[in-house]
Amino acid sequence: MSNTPLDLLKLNLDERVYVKLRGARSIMGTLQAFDSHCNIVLSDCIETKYLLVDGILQNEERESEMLFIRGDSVTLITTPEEE
Amino acid sequence: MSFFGFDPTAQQHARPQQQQQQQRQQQQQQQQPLDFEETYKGYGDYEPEEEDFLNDETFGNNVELGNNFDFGHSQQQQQQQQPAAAVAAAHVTHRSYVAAAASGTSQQAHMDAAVDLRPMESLWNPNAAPAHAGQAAAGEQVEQQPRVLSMEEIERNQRQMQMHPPPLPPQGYPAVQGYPMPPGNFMPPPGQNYPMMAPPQQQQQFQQQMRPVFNQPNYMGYPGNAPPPHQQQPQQQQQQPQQQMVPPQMQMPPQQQMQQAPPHEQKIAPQVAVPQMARSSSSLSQSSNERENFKSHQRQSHQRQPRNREPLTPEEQKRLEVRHAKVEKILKHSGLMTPRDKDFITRYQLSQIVTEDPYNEDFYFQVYKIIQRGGVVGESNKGLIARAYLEHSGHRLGGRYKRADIALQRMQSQVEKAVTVAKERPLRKQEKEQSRENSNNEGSNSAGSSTTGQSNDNRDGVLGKISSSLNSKAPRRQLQIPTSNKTLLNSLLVNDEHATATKPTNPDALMEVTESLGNVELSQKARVRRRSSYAFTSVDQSSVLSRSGGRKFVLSLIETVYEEVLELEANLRSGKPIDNKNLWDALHINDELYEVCPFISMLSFDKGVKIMPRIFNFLEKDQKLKLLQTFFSELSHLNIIIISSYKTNPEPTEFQLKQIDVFQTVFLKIIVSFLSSSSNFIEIMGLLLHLIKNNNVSFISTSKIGLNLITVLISRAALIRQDTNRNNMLSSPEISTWNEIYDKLFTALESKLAAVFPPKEYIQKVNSVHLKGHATPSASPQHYDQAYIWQFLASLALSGKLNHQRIIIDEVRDQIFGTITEAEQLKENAKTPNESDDDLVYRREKLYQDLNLFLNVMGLVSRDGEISELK
Amino acid sequence: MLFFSFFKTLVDQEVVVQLKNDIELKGTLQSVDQFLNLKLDNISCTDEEKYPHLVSVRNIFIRGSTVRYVYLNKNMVDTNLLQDATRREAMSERK
Amino acid sequence: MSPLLKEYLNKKVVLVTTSGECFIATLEGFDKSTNLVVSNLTNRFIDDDNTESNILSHVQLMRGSEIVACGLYEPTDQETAGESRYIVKAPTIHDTKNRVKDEHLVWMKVAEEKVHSTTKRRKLTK
Repeated sequence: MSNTPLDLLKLNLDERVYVKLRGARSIMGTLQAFDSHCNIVLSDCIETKYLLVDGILQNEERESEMLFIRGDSVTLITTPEEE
Repeated sequence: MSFFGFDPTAQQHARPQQQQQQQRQQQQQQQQPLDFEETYKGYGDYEPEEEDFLNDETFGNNVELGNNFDFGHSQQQQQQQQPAAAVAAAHVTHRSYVAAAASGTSQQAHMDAAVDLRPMESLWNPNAAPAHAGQAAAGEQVEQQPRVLSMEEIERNQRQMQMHPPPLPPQGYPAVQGYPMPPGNFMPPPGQNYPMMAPPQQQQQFQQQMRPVFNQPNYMGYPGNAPPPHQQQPQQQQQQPQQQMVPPQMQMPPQQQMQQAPPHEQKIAPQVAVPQMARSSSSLSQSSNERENFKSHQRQSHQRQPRNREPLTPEEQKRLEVRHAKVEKILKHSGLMTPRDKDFITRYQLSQIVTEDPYNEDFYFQVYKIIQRGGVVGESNKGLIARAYLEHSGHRLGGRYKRADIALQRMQSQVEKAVTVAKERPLRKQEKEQSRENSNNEGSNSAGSSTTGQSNDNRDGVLGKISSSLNSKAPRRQLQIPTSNKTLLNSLLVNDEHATATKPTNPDALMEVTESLGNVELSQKARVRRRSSYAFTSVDQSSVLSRSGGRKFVLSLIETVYEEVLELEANLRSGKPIDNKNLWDALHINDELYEVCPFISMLSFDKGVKIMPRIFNFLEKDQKLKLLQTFFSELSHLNIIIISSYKTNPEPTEFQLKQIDVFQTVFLKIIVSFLSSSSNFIEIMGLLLHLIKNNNVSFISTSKIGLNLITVLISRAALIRQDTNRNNMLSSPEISTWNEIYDKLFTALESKLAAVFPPKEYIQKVNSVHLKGHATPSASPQHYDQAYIWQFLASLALSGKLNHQRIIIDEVRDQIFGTITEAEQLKENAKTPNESDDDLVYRREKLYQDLNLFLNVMGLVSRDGEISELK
Repeated sequence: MLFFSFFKTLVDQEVVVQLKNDIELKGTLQSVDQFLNLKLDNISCTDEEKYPHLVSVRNIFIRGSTVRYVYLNKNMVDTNLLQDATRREAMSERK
Repeated sequence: MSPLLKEYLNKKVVLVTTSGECFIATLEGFDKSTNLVVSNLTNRFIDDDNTESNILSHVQLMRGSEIVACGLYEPTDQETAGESRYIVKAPTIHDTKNRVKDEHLVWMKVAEEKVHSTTKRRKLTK
């Protein structure tokens, strides 16, 4: 098994992943699909949008059951930290 | 990058003088917007940045932008005359690929004549033209082009050409691309120029003019001069409509037509059309003249027609019109693409269509549609693939939980069937049995002495009269076989095989089973594993995973398995031979490198569980058996057991409950169907033995999954033993071995039987999680379904002797009465109108039903708060 | 091709598209092409107060490159099949 | 290859650009990169009725990379009567760049509150 980044991503199919996006957003969800452009489909996701108001971090959360994410917004994909 | 929908006429609406001239085109245009796609598929693929290898040839290296394509107009003139159209043309700096290609071929003559690599500059750049004109081969034409011709001049030209077509190469098409380009009010930023094709307006004018000109020679019976050799390459786009336009009545031999027509249009049309076009788009008076010119041509041709044939009937007229319309449609874009362009596009399109496996490319869509259509019809190749998903796709139809039920129901019906057989027999035979008081009740737990095929007990039990039956219908030879004597056992087995040829009895298998029976006192390895199973204080996945190579390793194993399965499925579809060696290796069933078999760890992940049915499609029977043996051996390490045991995981999360559900749906079903379809008694005993030998049975029985797994095995064994079919009758060694295994199992569970019932706190926790997970509370299983426990107890009692049954009842007496009390309380509640009566009645029924499954085994039945003898 | 294939199965389903300029459009997916350009019908803007720009637009072409998210419902997706399609795509790319 | 815009040809469309502008124009042509040729380009929201003076450009090419969306303009009766187009101050649309001021600082803060966010995530994963 080769070890390109996308091969590693494949290991996490059907597993929870943490995706960072441009514009101070992150999403946690179960990886259902991806391609070489980092287009992604996640299920059972929580999107968090961070804001800095007067130096204080605030966030908005939004849940969705199935989500397609366009790859050009994605900056990082990883497994959740408790792993 | 071209824009064929572009209709610059829209800009000129406001100019009333031009309206007349453009009316017709506009109508056409609006009814049928030109679509770039129709003629130029793939053409736009050429980014402006891409190398246009003919660009330099076309424009020269250092030609200043902005002056090209001006057919003799000064810039000011242009600007005044048509500012709006100029806007559209403003971006033209690169010539289109078509034009480049065309000039590359049809203008070869020029290029040959003037070897200079910059001949095009003289062609396209009016300022440079005079200087280079002399170099150009066709000097006359080149000079003529940039000049604005008056109407008279054009007419004269046309007449001349009709009489004496000058032997000149066609330049019209390349030239059409040329387009006046003064600096408009919209200038693209440098470096972002887009080549533009001639806007439709001009194309159409061009075509309108071309048509009559095309036709005339034919109608006039023009004596075709032999065309110069370099013109003979026919331009098909033109030739075809040309021929269509010639009425069939024409008195001209078709062959002659064929020969004559192409040269005509090539010679005449382009030359005339180009200057006309340049002029007509800029000057109104000229266009109206030209329009008359056009009409007169038509008149001419109409006048001439009667000379050759009878007047057209209305029908013919109509047909002719239709044909004209068709031709017009074809002509609209004809000549814009060279054969080379077309060839390129065809090849490109073909490359898009012809992939190695189009079904592969569009896998998701194709299979999804099959599944959605309601699935698999017939044995088509696609169907085979779709079937693999159909099993799991129930949830899309909202039926995931129903599916889970199906697996459970199968197991349940197996138990019920066994119980039914058991409880019916004593009723039928009661009298006979009672008269025949069997004496071997007490001593029946000794395997050696209780090998009678038939043992029916009717006894007063702990709770009343208990009737149990362990039987097969026909009495068997009574044999006294010491279990330790393996050679005898073996020889007996051989004899047995002779007697019942159809029965697949494997002496080695039984040997193996009985051998391991000898040292059921925990193998050393098993001891280690057992101890480790006690160590699970948490459900932390990683602790299990770390002992079989780590999470990443296990995940990569699963993905390899998926790859193998996908490949095998693809082979199946394409009819290639199936070789499951790689798949089998990928499963790591025999992998002893790790403390926990990697295969067991694979089942820690949902995706590892979900792929199992598809793996089973490709395994041989002995491989399946080996897989299940490994599975039962290492049950304690199975993550799902740990998760589903109230001891190790007293507070399951919704996610974990779902995992349990998935496992039950998928894996339990595999086992049930394997056991019921292809396994024999010895194999089942072997699996049970693997379970007992290597695991802490009492721990496993605290887990719902674990308990279900045991139930599946012993209920299946009970069914086989009940089977009255002579061919399937068990040999006495088999029965004695079974009794021994059963004893081991029972010993492991004895005194811990009440522990199979989870504590109240656990039940409450599960219920609350379920409640939260379901949007509609009515659909939620508000009450922990204990049916699986009663099924287990029923199966256990079914296989046991009277003393076993006594012990069971003794140990779970509280639960029996507790269930009855609960049911009666529901009855009380039903009187208060809080909950719907139907629901309560149903739940009460359910409680009794589940409990009775167990009680029936012993000839008892509970209803309305009482336990009585089964009638 | 995976996501083109994927989106084709979503045709005629109601989806919510969030654009990178934060506009969110709900509509029926009418068609999709290889660039994942989308065409929605019967659209409504989830925040019409803030973005009245598309009030008179029912049918819209969205350039794929400007999409941030497409919100879907679970029942529109066969997740097992989709995961396998992803694996197949990865396998074919490696070859 | 993309036939998606074909139906809009020669019709009025609303255009949203990546820089956040919004126009109405007639779609004259397009290609597969969504490069568009449009005519009679006007702002989506205008402040007077003089159509001539509102026209920004008679014919214009718009690069595909600038296009966010192109919707078929089907004005309601109200709008045809000329109400909603006439808003003096046009509402703004964000651009598509998704630039967040000091995004790195935001992520730093997120990392600082890791403990907090980890517990939250654990809750989510169940």
